Amino acid sequence: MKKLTSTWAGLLLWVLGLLLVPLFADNNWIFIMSYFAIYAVVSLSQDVVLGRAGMYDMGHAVYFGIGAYTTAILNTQYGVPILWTLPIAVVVSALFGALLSAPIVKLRGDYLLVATIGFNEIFHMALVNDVGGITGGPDGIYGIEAPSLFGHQIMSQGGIFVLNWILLGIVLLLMNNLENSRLGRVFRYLKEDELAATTLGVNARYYKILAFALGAGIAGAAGTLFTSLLQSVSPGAFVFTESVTLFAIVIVGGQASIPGVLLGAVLMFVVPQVFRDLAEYRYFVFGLAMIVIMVLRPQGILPRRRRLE
Amino acid sequence: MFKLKTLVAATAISLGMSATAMAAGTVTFGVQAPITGQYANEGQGIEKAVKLLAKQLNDKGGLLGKTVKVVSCDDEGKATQGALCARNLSNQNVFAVIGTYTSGAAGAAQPIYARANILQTSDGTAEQLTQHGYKLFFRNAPPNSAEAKFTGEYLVKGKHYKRIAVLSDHSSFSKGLGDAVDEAVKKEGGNVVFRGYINAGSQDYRSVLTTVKSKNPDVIYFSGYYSDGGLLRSQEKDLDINADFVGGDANQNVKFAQIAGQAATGTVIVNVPAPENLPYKEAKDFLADYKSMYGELPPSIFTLTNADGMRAIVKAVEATKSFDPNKVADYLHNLRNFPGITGPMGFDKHGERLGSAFQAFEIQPDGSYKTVYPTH
Amino acid sequence: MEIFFQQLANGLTVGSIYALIALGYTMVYGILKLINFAHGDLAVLGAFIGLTVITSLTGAGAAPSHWVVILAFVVAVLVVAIAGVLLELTAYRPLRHAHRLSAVVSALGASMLLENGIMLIWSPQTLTFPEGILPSTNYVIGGVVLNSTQILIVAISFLLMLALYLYVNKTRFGTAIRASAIDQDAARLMGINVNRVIVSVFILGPALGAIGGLFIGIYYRQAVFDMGWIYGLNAFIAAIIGGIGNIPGAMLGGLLLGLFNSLAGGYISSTWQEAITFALLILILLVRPTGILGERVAEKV
Amino acid sequence: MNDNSTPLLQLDSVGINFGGLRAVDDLNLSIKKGDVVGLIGPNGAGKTTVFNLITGVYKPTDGVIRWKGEPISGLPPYRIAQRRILRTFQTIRLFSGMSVLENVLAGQHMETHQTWLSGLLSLPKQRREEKALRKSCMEILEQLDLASIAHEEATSLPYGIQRRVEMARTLAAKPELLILDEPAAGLNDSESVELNKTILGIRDQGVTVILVEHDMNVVMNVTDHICVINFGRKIAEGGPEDIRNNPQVIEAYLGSDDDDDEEAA
Repeated sequence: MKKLTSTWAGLLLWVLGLLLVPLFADNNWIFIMSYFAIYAVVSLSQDVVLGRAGMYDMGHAVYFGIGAYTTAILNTQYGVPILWTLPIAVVVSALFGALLSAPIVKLRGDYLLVATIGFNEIFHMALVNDVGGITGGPDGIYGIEAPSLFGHQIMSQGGIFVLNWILLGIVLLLMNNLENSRLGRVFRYLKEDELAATTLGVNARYYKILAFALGAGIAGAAGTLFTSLLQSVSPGAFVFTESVTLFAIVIVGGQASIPGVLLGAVLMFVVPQVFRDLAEYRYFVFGLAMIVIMVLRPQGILPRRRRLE
Repeated sequence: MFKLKTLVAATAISLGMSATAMAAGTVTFGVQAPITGQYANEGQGIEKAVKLLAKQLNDKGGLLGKTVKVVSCDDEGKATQGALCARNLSNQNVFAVIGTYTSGAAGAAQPIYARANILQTSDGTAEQLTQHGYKLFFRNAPPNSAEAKFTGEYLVKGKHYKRIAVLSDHSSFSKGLGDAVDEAVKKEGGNVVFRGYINAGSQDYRSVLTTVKSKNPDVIYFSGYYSDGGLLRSQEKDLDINADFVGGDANQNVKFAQIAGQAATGTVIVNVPAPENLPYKEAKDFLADYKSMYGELPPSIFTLTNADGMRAIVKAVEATKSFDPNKVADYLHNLRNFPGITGPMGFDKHGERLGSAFQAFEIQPDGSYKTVYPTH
Repeated sequence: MEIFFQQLANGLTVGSIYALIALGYTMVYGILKLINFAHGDLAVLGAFIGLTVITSLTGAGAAPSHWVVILAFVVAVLVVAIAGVLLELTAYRPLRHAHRLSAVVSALGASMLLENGIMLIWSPQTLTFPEGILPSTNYVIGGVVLNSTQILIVAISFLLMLALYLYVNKTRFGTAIRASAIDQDAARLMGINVNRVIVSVFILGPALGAIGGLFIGIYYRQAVFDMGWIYGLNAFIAAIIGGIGNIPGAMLGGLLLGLFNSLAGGYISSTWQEAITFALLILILLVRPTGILGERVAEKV
Repeated sequence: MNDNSTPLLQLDSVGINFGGLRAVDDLNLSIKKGDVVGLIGPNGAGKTTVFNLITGVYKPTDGVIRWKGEPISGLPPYRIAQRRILRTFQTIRLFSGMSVLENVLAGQHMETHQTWLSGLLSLPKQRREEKALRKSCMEILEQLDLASIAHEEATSLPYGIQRRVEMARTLAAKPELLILDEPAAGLNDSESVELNKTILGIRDQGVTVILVEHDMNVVMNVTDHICVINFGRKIAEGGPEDIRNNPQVIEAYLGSDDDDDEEAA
């Protein structure tokens, strides 16, 4: 019964946000909430790999970036409408997630973490060096269209907000389903005790790669929306420090805890947008907050509530 | 639960915010500039210049009777941050945006300002900025192509260099300028013995310079930014490379000489004249005001070209007696010989600045510039 | 061939700086199994402190005297060592028995805090070091240009590393450090005060890091608040190449990385240099995760 | 196909080196279907290593392990589990933070057919399967008298119960060969007696069992066949009575004072 109420409460909040924000908030707030939805999705996708499957992925911005660049390149070079690029971005990111993780999932703990940092750096270099002449170098790609639906361009910030919020809703639903499926359970088995899981017939390598692919695919979808929100992409949005932020969101918020991860995203991405004037202090304060929170609440601010079925 | 709280807070704050933004009797100018990061020096210069101009306007009773307000957004010189700034400033209902310094950040912001019907003036020199047909965009510095033509002539005809090495970073501005110079040199019949790239901000350029050295050039031309240019020059000397060093416009910043140290002396920079070398009355007045307000001189000419961008917009508002961006833009497209700080100026129908002459100037031991080309 | 030796000389200088910084990573990892992400920023803090001492005691434009330079190093080492110990006491010790990810995030937070603290205290801009802190004369030997600053940096780094090696291997306290790295619990049973050992590691590592950071500032003649993570990352890679937890390994790893970097930059691509370094890192992790000299301590799973 | 002449599991001169140490050497072992086999020996003799070799946690350096005549040595653990060779651990390895039921669900991994996509989309068929899985898990828990604590956190239960939960999890995977690593360790006398019954009950369902155990009470009462190893080598083999009287075995137990703890992995 309890499970049902919390799901409904989440749904209710989501609907409220969807309806009320465009009605009552000004453009700046609509923009911030759109921006939040995107980073909430990326954070949830980071959580799939880190919080649920227990793999120390500190290069998650790569997959976010691959999605964003896929959309930008398809739209500017081949004129593919933004929303059509969404499934392609998901598939391309997921493929990269699988390909890049395949050789490294056997690495444990810190070694995996360092390897993923390496991927992030190589990815960033590739973008900056304008690899294949398609990424636009340090300035990235700009002049990207607004998304259109049924031939009607979604120009207004309210429209983009609704679009982003719908993706967030879908991802929240997927996360909820994940909890109640074999896939989600296997991730937890692998996280808690890989050896015990494999002796029960779990193909650890397959599921670890799947976790990366799933996380990457979801991040790729967020990448598409990021591109359409800002109508530009550049390497600076997908650097290693972004991955660090995503990593911190999951650990500070609470691993495998949807409210925790969303709260983390609010702290790291919404708060700085609100207090732009204090921008220079923000990372200093974040750094301090990360230490203090970890010392006081090593499990995160809103740790996963044990729902034992 | 927290989501609800955020929502309530969001609604509450946003109601408060929109009230202030809509305050009557003010006109808001936005500054989009790299206030932190690698090019912070330039960004802070632009912000200071705009605040100075706003103060001067307000002291005289405002613009068409409205108080001039300035809001700034730091784009860190990065494209994505530029787009974020564009969203942020548009949402604060700015009338015009001054800046930004890097072409990438300017380009990423362009479509967003265009959609929001906001005037934009930037010193970004990448060619494509004026090629998208954005009616409200005005470039306040000359484009790469003009600079490259002058540079090619200077290197081949003026200095008779026989072996030229061209270095760039990968930004659209630097790569574009480097490619254009490469082409201009060849057009003049010169010989490019090396064309290479650096990673902006990576500090150690000895590897690439060692490779350059093996090509035995008599000049190294660098089309990137001052922060890398100064280091390149200093490391060139550490490696005993005897080639001259010529830098593109983005090397003209007081920091260049500080970074290069003693090696700065003799370096040549190609740009429109440096602030202290401007002969115009407007320039002398503005520099004096800037110095009395901030206790220092502007970091580079781009502080002044952006100030000119803003002055031209102000002039157009006063002339048309209107805050209609389209009317202002129409006026600006026909503007000729407006007495700018950086010389008489105007804009063509693409928003390209008219009227600026390039010079090559050499850094002197005291850090000042001496014009060495054209010689007359 | 001249070009090759020139690249070697360039690489050796950077490599010895990497090695100095790598020692801090490897010592902390050896005992705590924690990547001290803040270590690169501690090194940068050293550079800023040193610069402040030099500029405040020397008139603008003038070359600082020997005494000022020595004082700059001493003050930088002291301040950074104190910062290192504070970091251990406040950010790491309370998490000694928590899940290791909590400590990782605390370390990342510490890195952010330090980096932005430096920005707030000094400047978000790149600061320039004056010339002539170390003598700078070019010597040309068989076509290879060696700068006296380079020579000094390499020589001092080697001496410091040798001193550390002897300290860890030949003294009683050094033995305690090695014992704690192998098995903390056993070391405790043998009467070793492991907490004291850990504090000492947070003095030694940051102290060497501060010298490395100051070398970076002197060599490139500039320092910027956010350069800690890239130098830190490179130093960390050096530690992994040598075998994390292994002190001579970190020294070797630093030198090899510097040489590799320089040759990759010169012969493969100057703009892909860093990417090639990271590709090498991933390759090493896959093929020989224990590094060249092997890990002294088994990874706790 | 699988008549009584082919052993179910056969170890053919199996050996493994760790660095310079020869942990298991030239071990031959043949297990018939339906037997309960005891593997005993002093601490550090290499018993758990043998289990790790059979279940694929370690790959043998030499020799071959055959399952129904087919070589399985060198396969990854999950492929061996798929042949219904399942094990428990000396140090109980339950998934922490999960309920008893969720732990037993893990045992049904191979019995589950839903794809990852159907799970993410929560398709009706997947939801039906989830329901059915829970039902069959509850049945297993009832058999082992654990139904009342199905929703408790597994790792916070008393030690003896954790052993039973781990056993339930393993049984949920439908073993043909069940490998028990010191199932009686940490149990009190009445729990031990209960364990004997459980093991014999499992055998009666046609499951073959190998166990490592120090509790001779358990070993002598449930096993049909015993293999004694020391220093990685087999020193004796036979029925419980033969072993009890074998001087070499007595020597091995008395002569070794080595309390080198074996790790499960």
